[in-house]
Amino acid sequence: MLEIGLTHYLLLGAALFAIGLFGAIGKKHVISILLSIELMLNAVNINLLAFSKFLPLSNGAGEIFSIFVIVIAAAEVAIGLAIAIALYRSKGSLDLDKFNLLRW
Amino acid sequence: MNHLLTFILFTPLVAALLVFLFGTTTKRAKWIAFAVSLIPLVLSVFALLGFDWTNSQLQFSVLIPWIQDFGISYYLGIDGLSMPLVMLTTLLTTLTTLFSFDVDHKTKTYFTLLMLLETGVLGVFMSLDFFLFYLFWELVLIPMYFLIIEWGGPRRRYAALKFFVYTHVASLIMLVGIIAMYFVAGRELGYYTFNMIEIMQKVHFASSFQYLVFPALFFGFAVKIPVVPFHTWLPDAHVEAPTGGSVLLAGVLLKMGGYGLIRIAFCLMPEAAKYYALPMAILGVISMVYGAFLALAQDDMKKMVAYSSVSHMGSVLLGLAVMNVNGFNGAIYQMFAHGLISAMLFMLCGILQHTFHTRRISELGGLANRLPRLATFFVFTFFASLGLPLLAGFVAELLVFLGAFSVYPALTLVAMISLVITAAYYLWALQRAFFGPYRESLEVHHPHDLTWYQSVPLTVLGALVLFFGICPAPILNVINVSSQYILQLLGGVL
Amino acid sequence: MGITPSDLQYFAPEILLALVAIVIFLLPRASKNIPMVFALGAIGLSFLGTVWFLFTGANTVMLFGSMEINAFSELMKLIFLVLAGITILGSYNYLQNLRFAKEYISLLLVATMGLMFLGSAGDFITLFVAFELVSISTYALPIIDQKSEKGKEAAIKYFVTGAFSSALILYGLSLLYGLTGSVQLSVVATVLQASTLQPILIVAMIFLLAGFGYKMAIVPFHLWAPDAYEGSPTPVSAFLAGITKKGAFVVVLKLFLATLIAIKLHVILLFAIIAALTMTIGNIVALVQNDMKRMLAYSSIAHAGNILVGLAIFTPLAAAGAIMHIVAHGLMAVGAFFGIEAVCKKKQDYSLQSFHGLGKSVPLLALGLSVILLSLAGVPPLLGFWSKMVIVISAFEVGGGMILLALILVLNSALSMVYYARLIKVMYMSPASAETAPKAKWGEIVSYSTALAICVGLLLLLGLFPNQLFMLCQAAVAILLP
Amino acid sequence: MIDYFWLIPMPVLFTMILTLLFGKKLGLKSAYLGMLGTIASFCMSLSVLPDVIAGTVKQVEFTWFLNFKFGFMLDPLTITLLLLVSFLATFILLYANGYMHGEGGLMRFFAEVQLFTFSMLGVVIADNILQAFIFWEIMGLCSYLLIGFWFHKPSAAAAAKKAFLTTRVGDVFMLIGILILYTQTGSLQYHEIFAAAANMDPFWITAATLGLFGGVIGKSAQFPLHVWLPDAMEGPTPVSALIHAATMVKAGIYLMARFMPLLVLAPISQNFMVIIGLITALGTALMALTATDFKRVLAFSTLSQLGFMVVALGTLNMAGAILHLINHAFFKALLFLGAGCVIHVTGTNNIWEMGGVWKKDKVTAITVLIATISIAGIPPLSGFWSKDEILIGAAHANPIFCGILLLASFLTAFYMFRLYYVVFAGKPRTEKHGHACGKTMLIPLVVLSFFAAFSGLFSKPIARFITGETMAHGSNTVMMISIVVALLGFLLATVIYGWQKISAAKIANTFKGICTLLINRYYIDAAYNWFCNHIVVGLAKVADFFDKHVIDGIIHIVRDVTLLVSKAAKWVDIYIVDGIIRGICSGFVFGGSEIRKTSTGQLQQYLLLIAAAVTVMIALVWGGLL
Amino acid sequence: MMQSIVFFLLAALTLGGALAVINLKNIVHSVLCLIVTFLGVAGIFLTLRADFLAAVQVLVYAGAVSILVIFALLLVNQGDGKMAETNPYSRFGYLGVAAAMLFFGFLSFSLIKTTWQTTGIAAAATSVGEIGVRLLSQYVIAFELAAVLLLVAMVAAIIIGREVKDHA
Repeated sequence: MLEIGLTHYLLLGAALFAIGLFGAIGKKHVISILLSIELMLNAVNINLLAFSKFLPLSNGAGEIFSIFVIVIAAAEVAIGLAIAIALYRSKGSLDLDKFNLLRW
Repeated sequence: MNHLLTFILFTPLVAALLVFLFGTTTKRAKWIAFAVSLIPLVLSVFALLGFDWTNSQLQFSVLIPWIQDFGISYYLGIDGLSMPLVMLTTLLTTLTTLFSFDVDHKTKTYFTLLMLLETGVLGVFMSLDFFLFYLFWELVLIPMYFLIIEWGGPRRRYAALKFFVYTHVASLIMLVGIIAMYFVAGRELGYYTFNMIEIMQKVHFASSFQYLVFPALFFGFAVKIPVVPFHTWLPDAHVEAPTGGSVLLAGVLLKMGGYGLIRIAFCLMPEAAKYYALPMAILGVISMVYGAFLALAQDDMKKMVAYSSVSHMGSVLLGLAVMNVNGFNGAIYQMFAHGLISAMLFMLCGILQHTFHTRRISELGGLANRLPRLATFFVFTFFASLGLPLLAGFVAELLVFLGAFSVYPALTLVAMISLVITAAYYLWALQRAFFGPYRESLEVHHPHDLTWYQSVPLTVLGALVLFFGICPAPILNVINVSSQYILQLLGGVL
Repeated sequence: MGITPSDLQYFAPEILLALVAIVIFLLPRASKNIPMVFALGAIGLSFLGTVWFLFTGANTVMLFGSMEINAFSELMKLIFLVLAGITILGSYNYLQNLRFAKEYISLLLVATMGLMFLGSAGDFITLFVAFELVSISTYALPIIDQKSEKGKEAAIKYFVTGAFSSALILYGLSLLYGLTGSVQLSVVATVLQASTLQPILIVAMIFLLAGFGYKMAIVPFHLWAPDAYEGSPTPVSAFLAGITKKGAFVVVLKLFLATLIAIKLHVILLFAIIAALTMTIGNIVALVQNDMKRMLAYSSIAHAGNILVGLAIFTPLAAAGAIMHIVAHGLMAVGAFFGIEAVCKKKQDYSLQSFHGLGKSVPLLALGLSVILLSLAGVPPLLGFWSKMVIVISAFEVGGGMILLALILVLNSALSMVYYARLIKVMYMSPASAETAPKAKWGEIVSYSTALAICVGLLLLLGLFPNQLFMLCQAAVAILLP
Repeated sequence: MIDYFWLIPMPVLFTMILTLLFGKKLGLKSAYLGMLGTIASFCMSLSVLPDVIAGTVKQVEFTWFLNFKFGFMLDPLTITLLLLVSFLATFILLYANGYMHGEGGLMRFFAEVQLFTFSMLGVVIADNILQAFIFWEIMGLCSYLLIGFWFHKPSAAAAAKKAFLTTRVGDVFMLIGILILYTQTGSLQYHEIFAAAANMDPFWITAATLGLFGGVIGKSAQFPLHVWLPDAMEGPTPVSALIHAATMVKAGIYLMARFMPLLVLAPISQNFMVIIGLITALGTALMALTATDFKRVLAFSTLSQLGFMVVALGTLNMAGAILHLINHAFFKALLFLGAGCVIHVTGTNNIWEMGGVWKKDKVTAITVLIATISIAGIPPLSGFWSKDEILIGAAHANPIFCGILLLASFLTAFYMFRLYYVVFAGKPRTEKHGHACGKTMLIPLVVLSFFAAFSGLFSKPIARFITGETMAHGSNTVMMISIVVALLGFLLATVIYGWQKISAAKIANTFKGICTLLINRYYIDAAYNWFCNHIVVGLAKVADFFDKHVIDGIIHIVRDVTLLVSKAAKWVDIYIVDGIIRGICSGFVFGGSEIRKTSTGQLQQYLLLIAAAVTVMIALVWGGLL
Repeated sequence: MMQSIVFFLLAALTLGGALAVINLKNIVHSVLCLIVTFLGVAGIFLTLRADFLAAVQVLVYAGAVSILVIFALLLVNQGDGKMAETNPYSRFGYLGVAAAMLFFGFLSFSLIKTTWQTTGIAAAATSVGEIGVRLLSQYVIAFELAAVLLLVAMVAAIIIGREVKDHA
């Protein structure tokens, strides 16, 4: 079996990112989209950490970066969920397809 | 007296503000506008009196740096080229204001716009800084657009839009030319400046550059003049515009084109001007003849007059294109004379519309029996416009032809067809609308002859047309000095 | 190496804002005016401080390059402070009936603080956190009035697109980090210039462009913007269109102009095309809008295109023009949104109908709005004209294809004139029918009008004397593009 | 006085202005006011006459503007015409006082008549071609206004327009001539032009003289621009007298006489003038044969006589031309004024409705008879002398010219006596009644008849005075033939109309075709009408169509395209920007129906667009497109 | 060798979880699978010797965030117990697949094509202390901003999530 190198991690990240991307576009539940975006952020974290560890010059900044990413992701989830709840309260549904009051 | 021009330029702006703020009733708006518009007129008379006829340089100039990083300055000045046009503008605005006393609809706004228009036009004629020039050039568009669209005839939307788009596109293309000059001049000088005079005196543009940029400038100005085939906005705009609007449109706005052509295109790109002289002359002749034919085909009196403007302004282009002193003098004098005469023409058409609610020649007839004063003015003005000697238009036409014949004899002969056609459409219109038996059906409009505020402007203009026909010297002397100077710049082609 | 007190002084304005924001959170709900006074006071003090730093020529780098204080950062802070101040002041009337008034104000303050850090940030991490701070504090704004159905929809659209874009940005930043091994902007720039062009660099650049393009609302990442601006309460629209949007431009100035200079050619081409598309589509779609807020949204999109032209030209002069246009459009957008709100507040009808006969019924309002519209159209001598002119001039200086781009800009300005003039025409020329005559009590729109007046005044002032501003912009650009 | 000779026309101008100011109040008395002016001019002219006879030639110049001057000159030719014009105008005004009785618009009428006179004086006294042209044009204006004096009559309005337009065509040619002269010699002053003529290219001399002659064709109503003159009858009779005798048509002859020094150098122009003159002289005399309107017969005769003068000029016979001009002025003025009286008396214009006027109005009958004999060229009345002079000149140039002129001369005698017999002899043919003529109408007749009778006797001194050389000795042969021809004409008329031995109707029937041709004036008017109405107006319509549909059409297309683009753009934003994604991806996806359902405002579509844009951009960059 | 197996196992876990998140029809199941993915990612972090980050990942994501989401789900799905069809595909499902595949395609392509300045092996673990020191020195501003950010997020969430009292 081959040596696990940087590229493997990066490909894993890319795959995770792509899956998240699909979720964001292909699911219509608001919370589901939130989850997908979390997947994408996780992919970023994998990238950051991989770089941080594999690059000689990296200086470990990637780890710190990813901490911030996690923090921000958490904050976003909080707000996203709050908006979802507010939406559900007024529309009775979280089906994004139905939100087209604003258009053209 | 250093800031005489500044005062002339901004008094109308103040007037606009005054009208806007205090013109609460129709009557007050009218009188404020009229009274304040007298100020620039008086001031410009002062300027004329203080003008040194023998000096070809700019006079009364004011130069204040404004935005130095771009070389923009507040630079005003007049010379023999702009002096007559400034006079014309202040005079016509005052008279138009008086003539428009019958405007009842949104009077306040109407007069505010008129005053704004005056500032814009004066600014164009006085600015010696490209930037300032362009600014005023654009400023002119806006009030005119609103004048047409609000007080205009039935097809005003179409006309206003056409006017706006046409002239706007033209000025944008002109802007491109100006900016190109700005850069090239800046590169040559080592610093950037919008100062026309400085660029004119210090920069020599390469021929290839001139050949490239001149058409852009020409297009910008040609639309304004207007030169066939860029003229179709004019009849529509004229016909739909309110009388005051068309008076100023024909009287002064068209002159901006000719003025710009000389001041900017010719002075800064002399080689290109020479290079393109023949095409310009041809366009001028086409405008003259084609415009005259178009006028002949019209049934709407105002439209006929509008096309006659195309024809007459064509002679301006012809005069400029021949580049000799007679041609230049004639062209510039033609701008002045046409300003006076076309103002009268449009005022008269306005009266017709106002009195009979129609301007169609075929619906009129025998008016001379019923309204002799109106008919007299019509006859006088028509003859002035067709170039009767001892009226202002003749001198201009004669000089243009004298100038043109020595350079392009054959073209001049073609152009002279327009003389006959012009006479034809005016006389034909007179015959159909004013002579013959009175058409009794018109009586339903209860026509009455001229009111005082109609006859005063007409009389003043008529007197001036006569005066400047008999002794053109006061204006022509002023013009001549500048023409000589500009021709010297052009390097004495002839 | 930590931060020293002498360094800390430079952040006094931001710290003040943060503290006041927290204090406002803690105030009792009943007090409506105190938060306003606090906020404006804080902004005023911050403004003074920033002006002090700007004009004393503060120039320092601290925290291993994570933070920079220089002419650029201070100018940006100044701009954001002024704009935010106007917005908060203008929101006074809106807040009268708003349940979460103090939260609204403090969210704006925090967002402003975040924006102020954007100019100073020297590494990806700080830059990104500041950027997210702005986003997160504004996510709640469209929905702040819970009664509005449109507001909720605007919020979800704004939020989801924002979060999605954040992911794109982060992925792009991670790739840049991976390529250079550093998060310092200056280091990244140096390393990239020294190394060969990697394919992934292009991907990173495009991810970043897409991510920030969302915030800048440039085509084709613009679609959320009209929805969000239309759906949000108007003061919020003003803040989003006039201010937060500009934050993205600051980031782009730093990232693309200064940092990604290695792939300058690609950036230029991409920017040029997007700019042309943005201007054209923005203007053309604005042309057919009947809802004025939506029209302004599209007009904002078009203006983003104008700024992008300045970036695409990639010369110091052009960048200065872009910054000028950021200022100009900030003022114009804020003024325009508040102006429209002042007109349409009563009926909540933002269609063209509401403006009929405004010139007669509320002449001063109509006049102010007209000035803003003319400035938007780029009519001299208003500021909107100068910034465009600088950009056009710089395009001519570069020559070549940039002239074409400038031409597109100029033609677009002409095109935009059509719909601005239409509004002006309606205000002055169309008769007001009885039921459409907008008749709000003066007290109900006084703050909107004041904001409008301030914007108009600034536009006129800066329009007549653009020299100072231009010099500031040039000094700022000198930092970015030495 | 001689130093102030340039003031000669001014009294007329002065009284004209007075008339304008006070004419409303003065009414018919304006005529006296006008006469004051013309008499003053006449007296001033007289007072300088001795000096001129003594050989003084004066010239005064002022600067008009820039290098253009206005100036006045006094030489024998000028003084002759000044005297003639002011003299005739005086009597015409006097006559008008009676004739215009009861008409409206008197102020306008008298002011215009005086302006007319003033302009003619101006043309004559000018020392440069430009100034002459200016007054020339103003005469055109006056003729327009006066012919259209009764503008409520459509025919008058039409005639006025026709007169102005037709002469305008000629004026354009004249202007061309002026332009050529100016370009070639750099001056407009007569003496400078003539001085420079020696160095001019013959081509340009020919061109210039032809151009000037073009103006003459218009103003002096030569073929093919003669059409306006017969119609000019629509004006009041004094106006006709003025146009035919004193002003307007005579200006043309004067101008060519003035340009004799140049004409001498242009043989082609001479020939051209002779041909035109001959055509006019003969052609119009023929038309006079069938005319039934009194004044129209006179008009045709004027045309014919003008043809004589032009032939004289063309044969460089200036003395003949000017002598005939003078004589013609007297008898034609007399004829017209007489015609006015007749019309006054009979109340009709149609000669076949007249008859027996001899009995009604003896004074008129006798004076008109004198004029008729004079114009017919029967010695010793004036017409004979000058006509003879012209005939001799023509015979010198080419006997054929002379022959044609003799034919015209025969016809002249014939139709004039025909007219006389029909009108004055016999009995009234209708019941129409006019009213008797007043004294102010008859006095001018008497005075003029005196001149018409005897002015010919002074031919030799006048000719010497004008040309400065003694008249060539007359050819007796030509003289005899001309007398015979005139008498033959008289005889024939007497036979047909006097004794009515031969039925005129029969002749007319025999030459029916020719008659129709003549009555219709060779269809020239019709042809012009057709040309104007169909070709010129047609061209105008074509231009209009071109303007409205082609030029504007292009504009409209541009506009429509712009609008379309803007609509399309909205559509693009809604469908394509969104739809592109749908469109692109439909390649990947089989479920097309999914896409159909899509509407916009969909958040995820926005996300999808972002993703698609990223993909596209990367593809573009990698594809080397960016 | 061992390392490879662990990596691939964890990668499979992560991706499988992720795929399940987006493919399951029941949203509660999706969330549970998300936790699996988070744990997988934490494992990946461990293989990179980023112990601290792995811990944060487990605590913040798998713990806090997931619980938050589940609570939210309970809030929005009160009452009816039908959870089977709660997480459907949107109408852009297929397009999403295509977009995702394209993304993965060009990402993997460029990631592989790029030559990274790699050392070949993962660096040693970073100590928590080191991270802490750097957070509070070089990145102190970001740190403080993040603090404000969390505060703001909290406030914002409260504002948004609050029940509307007056039904006007």
